[in-house]
Amino acid sequence: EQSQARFDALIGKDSRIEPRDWMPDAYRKTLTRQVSQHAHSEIIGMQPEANWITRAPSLKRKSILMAKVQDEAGHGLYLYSAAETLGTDRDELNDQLLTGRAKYSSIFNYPARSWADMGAIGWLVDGAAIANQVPLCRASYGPYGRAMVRVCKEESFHQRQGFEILLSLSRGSEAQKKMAQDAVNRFYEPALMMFGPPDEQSPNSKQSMAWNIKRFSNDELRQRFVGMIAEQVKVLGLTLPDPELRYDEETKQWIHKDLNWDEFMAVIKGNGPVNAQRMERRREAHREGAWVREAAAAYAAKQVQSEVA
Amino acid sequence: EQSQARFDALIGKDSRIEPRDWMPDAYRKTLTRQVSQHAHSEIIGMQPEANWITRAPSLKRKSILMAKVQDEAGHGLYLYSAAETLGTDRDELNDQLLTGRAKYSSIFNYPARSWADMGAIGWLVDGAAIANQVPLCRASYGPYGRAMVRVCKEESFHQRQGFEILLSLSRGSEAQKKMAQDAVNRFYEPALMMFGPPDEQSPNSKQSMAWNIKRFSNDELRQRFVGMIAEQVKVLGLTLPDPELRYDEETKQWIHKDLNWDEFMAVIKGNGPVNAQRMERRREAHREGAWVREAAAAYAAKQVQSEVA
Amino acid sequence: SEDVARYALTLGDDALILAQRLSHWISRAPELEEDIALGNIALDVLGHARSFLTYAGLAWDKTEDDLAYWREEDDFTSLWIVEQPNGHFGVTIIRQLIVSVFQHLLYSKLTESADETLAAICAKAVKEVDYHRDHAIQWTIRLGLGTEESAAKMRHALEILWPYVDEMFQDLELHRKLDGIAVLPSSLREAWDKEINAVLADSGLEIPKTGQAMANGRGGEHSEHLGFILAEMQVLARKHPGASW
Amino acid sequence: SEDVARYALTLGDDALILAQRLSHWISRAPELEEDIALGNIALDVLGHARSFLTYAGLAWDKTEDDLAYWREEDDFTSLWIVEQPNGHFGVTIIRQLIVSVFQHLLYSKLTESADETLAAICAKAVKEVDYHRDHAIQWTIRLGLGTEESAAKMRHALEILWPYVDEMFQDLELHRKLDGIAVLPSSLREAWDKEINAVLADSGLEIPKTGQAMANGRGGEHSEHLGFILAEMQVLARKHPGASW
Repeated sequence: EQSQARFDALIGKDSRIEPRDWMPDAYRKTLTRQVSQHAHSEIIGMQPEANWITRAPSLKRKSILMAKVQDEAGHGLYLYSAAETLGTDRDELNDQLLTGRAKYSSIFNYPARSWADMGAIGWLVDGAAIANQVPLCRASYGPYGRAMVRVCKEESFHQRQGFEILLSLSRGSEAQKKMAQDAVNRFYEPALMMFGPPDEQSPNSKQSMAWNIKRFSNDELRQRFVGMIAEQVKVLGLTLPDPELRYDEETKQWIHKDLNWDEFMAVIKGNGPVNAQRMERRREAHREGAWVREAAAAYAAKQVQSEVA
Repeated sequence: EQSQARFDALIGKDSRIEPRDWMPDAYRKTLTRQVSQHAHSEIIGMQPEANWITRAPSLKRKSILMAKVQDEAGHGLYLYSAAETLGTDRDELNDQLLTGRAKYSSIFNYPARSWADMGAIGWLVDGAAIANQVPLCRASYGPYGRAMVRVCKEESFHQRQGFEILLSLSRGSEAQKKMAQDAVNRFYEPALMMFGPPDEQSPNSKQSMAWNIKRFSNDELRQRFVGMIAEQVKVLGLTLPDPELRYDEETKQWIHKDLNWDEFMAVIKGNGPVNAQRMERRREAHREGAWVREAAAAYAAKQVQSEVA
Repeated sequence: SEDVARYALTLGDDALILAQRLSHWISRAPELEEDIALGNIALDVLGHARSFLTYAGLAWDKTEDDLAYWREEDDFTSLWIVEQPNGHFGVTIIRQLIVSVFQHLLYSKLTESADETLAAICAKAVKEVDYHRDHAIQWTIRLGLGTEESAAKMRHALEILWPYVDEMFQDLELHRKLDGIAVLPSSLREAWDKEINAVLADSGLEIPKTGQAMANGRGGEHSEHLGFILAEMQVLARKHPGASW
Repeated sequence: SEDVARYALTLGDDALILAQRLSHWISRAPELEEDIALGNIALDVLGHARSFLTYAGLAWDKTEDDLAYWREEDDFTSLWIVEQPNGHFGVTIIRQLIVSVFQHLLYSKLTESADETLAAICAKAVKEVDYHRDHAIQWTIRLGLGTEESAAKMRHALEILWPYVDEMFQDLELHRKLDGIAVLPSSLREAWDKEINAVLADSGLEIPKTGQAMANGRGGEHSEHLGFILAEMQVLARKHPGASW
């Protein structure tokens, strides 16, 4: 009772909850799910980009791309650490991913078909992620908020790099420009869906907002993002695949085309283009690496023994 | 005593020894070694060509190359069967190869670096093999001689295909012609060494000739081969990398440059460019295939059981 | 007509990519007999690819090699199932099971196509595919019933490949336009399911509970594998534009 | 001078091909920490490649990308050891052990090169390679002493990679001409042997009894692997000649 009151008070004055603080089970559970899903997304999100590292068309781009994928692995690590402070350890979280009990961002279930996708993923996918994540820097759970600060800093760097890739392509040859436009066409709608279903269909959001985890609704965040890319796409000299897109002065809202939520649900359920491939890659790495992890553990155990002896 | 006499008589009238016939241990041993080495060479010899199947520059060439490599696997099979009639089973022969106790033709320890190598291997390597093998069709051991008849027929087909590859290249662009010449340059000397050391350094040859296994000496066979390719290279519009090469009217002998027998010995000892790679590929296929062979054996055993029951 | 060519192209692309995948086994198989068997199958399938592509090329004045070596990834129309990596031997066998049972049904029907060339190509091909199908079935049974390890590997193979099954049976506008010439893929599903179910039952295996990938290879939207396959397949030809070999 | 450029090219090519190999681990490592570690190493090594290639290119008015993407296989000068496949994690670790101990000795000496640019590149690189070396050594010990299985895998890794050791230490005319600028590879052998022997002893491993491959990567005669590596690395750049990225 007293604990709950103290928790409510902290939330009430928009203070931070720390690992040692009491928190309601539902809060812990919600956060564990959200933070670990976020971590999983970073890890699975390495794959579409890793797909182009060996084929990057210049050494500079190769280097930038490698650094970016590294950063994502790093984000995965911070976020798993943040999730662990909530009482679930990393092996269990990893197991949830590998067995399909945990989700990750459905955008990564689309294939990276061309080099331009490295641009579109940076600009649109990281862009959407940032729009989602900047408010999370103020999330009520301390370790999560602090991890997000670090993540957001790097993500905005990544977004700019993605933008630059697209800019170089759109200023390049006809073939390059076509490649860029095609990538934007493919990632636009999935990126808009990254904010989740429309508010009226998003029942969990309210509780998360009450707990100061979520600060803005799905549609609010989507609005901000659409507004931002609608401006940036002009600089790129490309177009968004949305003839209906316009700013409505009356409602002060961006009007965009209807999004294909059936596809979204299908992808979440495992029927996206590369869900199976992404999961199998993760499982394969885990399976093939088992002997290495076992050996490292055995060696560590022997070291401890010999120190004791 | 009587058996030996009968064997000697058969050899004496140049008849065939068959598996059921008595034969001296040394004859059996020599033949087992020779036939199985020959089989191993077919198997290892698949690798340099398999290296280019996925990259063959036209579908027709890809098809011909695949068929050729298939044929080599087939030759391996006949030859293992012939060797088995001498009393050593295939698993043991395979084990000899994988553990390095058995040798294979050292030519296959040179890498196939370019598409033109598919031509040079066909023309020079298969050409040398044929020169070696045609007399073996009359080898005193029946199953070996008969296997060689079949092998030689297909090999001469392969040699012509190799010649055609080089001809197309030498009539092609400058880059293609250069590729062809480079391949011939690299394979000429190793091909000449396929006949083995000069006669005065080849102590085993005498016994093999007495047994009607070998019909011509190493140098005799080398002479024939050099004479043949010296003519054919003109049709190709290429040159052999041997400025000393000429036919000496007085001795009726082809004079060729000194061959690098130090390199030959080094390659035989395992220090050629790709000995390690060739062996590891074979071992890897064996290792990775173990579960398949075990499952097939287990299934076969269950079938037998259920038939008995 | 150009539609027939586009249809032949889809059949040719499936065969070409599958042959490319299969040919990688040559010199790497679990036993020598399988080097030969998989190589023969690859060679047959490459032969089918060549026939289909040659026929397709007539409509655009292109050779089989123009089509194989000089198209870009999004011009290829192969199904995702044939693009999937070889994996271990069991994965290759399950891929062969899925594809060769499909091709056997398809080519059988196409022998009655109103397009005589297609009918003739398929009349020849179907006999070979019948052997491929038998090869895959026999190995599926052997590995499904062999050892615990082999059964586990086969279950795993089914799981990773099953998501690419539905794509094979998708009807396209192209199929509908070619009434009497093409076969509607969906019309093969029932027979395919029946045959696969029977083989899996005989093998102690089951249809896995996986999702289905949104695959659209026919529309030029490919798995992430195809780019790598083509890079390797085309590298030499493309270094020598216009060359004869 | 052109000789210095040719020397820098050899160092750059080794690093470039090694980075290409290592980068394939990213998203496939045995644990997340190793995705990061191997990725960092790959990134460092790619950085070294870029410095060496940029410097080499000055002599021929070429950029790093001209050299990386537009040379043919026989213009590359990489050693066979860096071209060897990643294999399992233990193979990659042993390859790293062999190469990073070598590079550490080499770059250390090159910090005193009379060529100031080379000295400066190496002064930066050697610090990073020191970490790569430590990473490889720690894993060699851990896997050598870990489990029976890991020890067996490490012995196997040593066996398949050892044939490419001697090539690293071959002195070329080029090295001799660049007295005071280049390091004679043979001069590093003793220190390398000593260090490797010590690591293997600490790991319960031994130098395997294998032959030495007649490798001549410096002369443009490469292992059969390089063609595949380059096909993949160069495919996109070559589809767009003259493009900026």
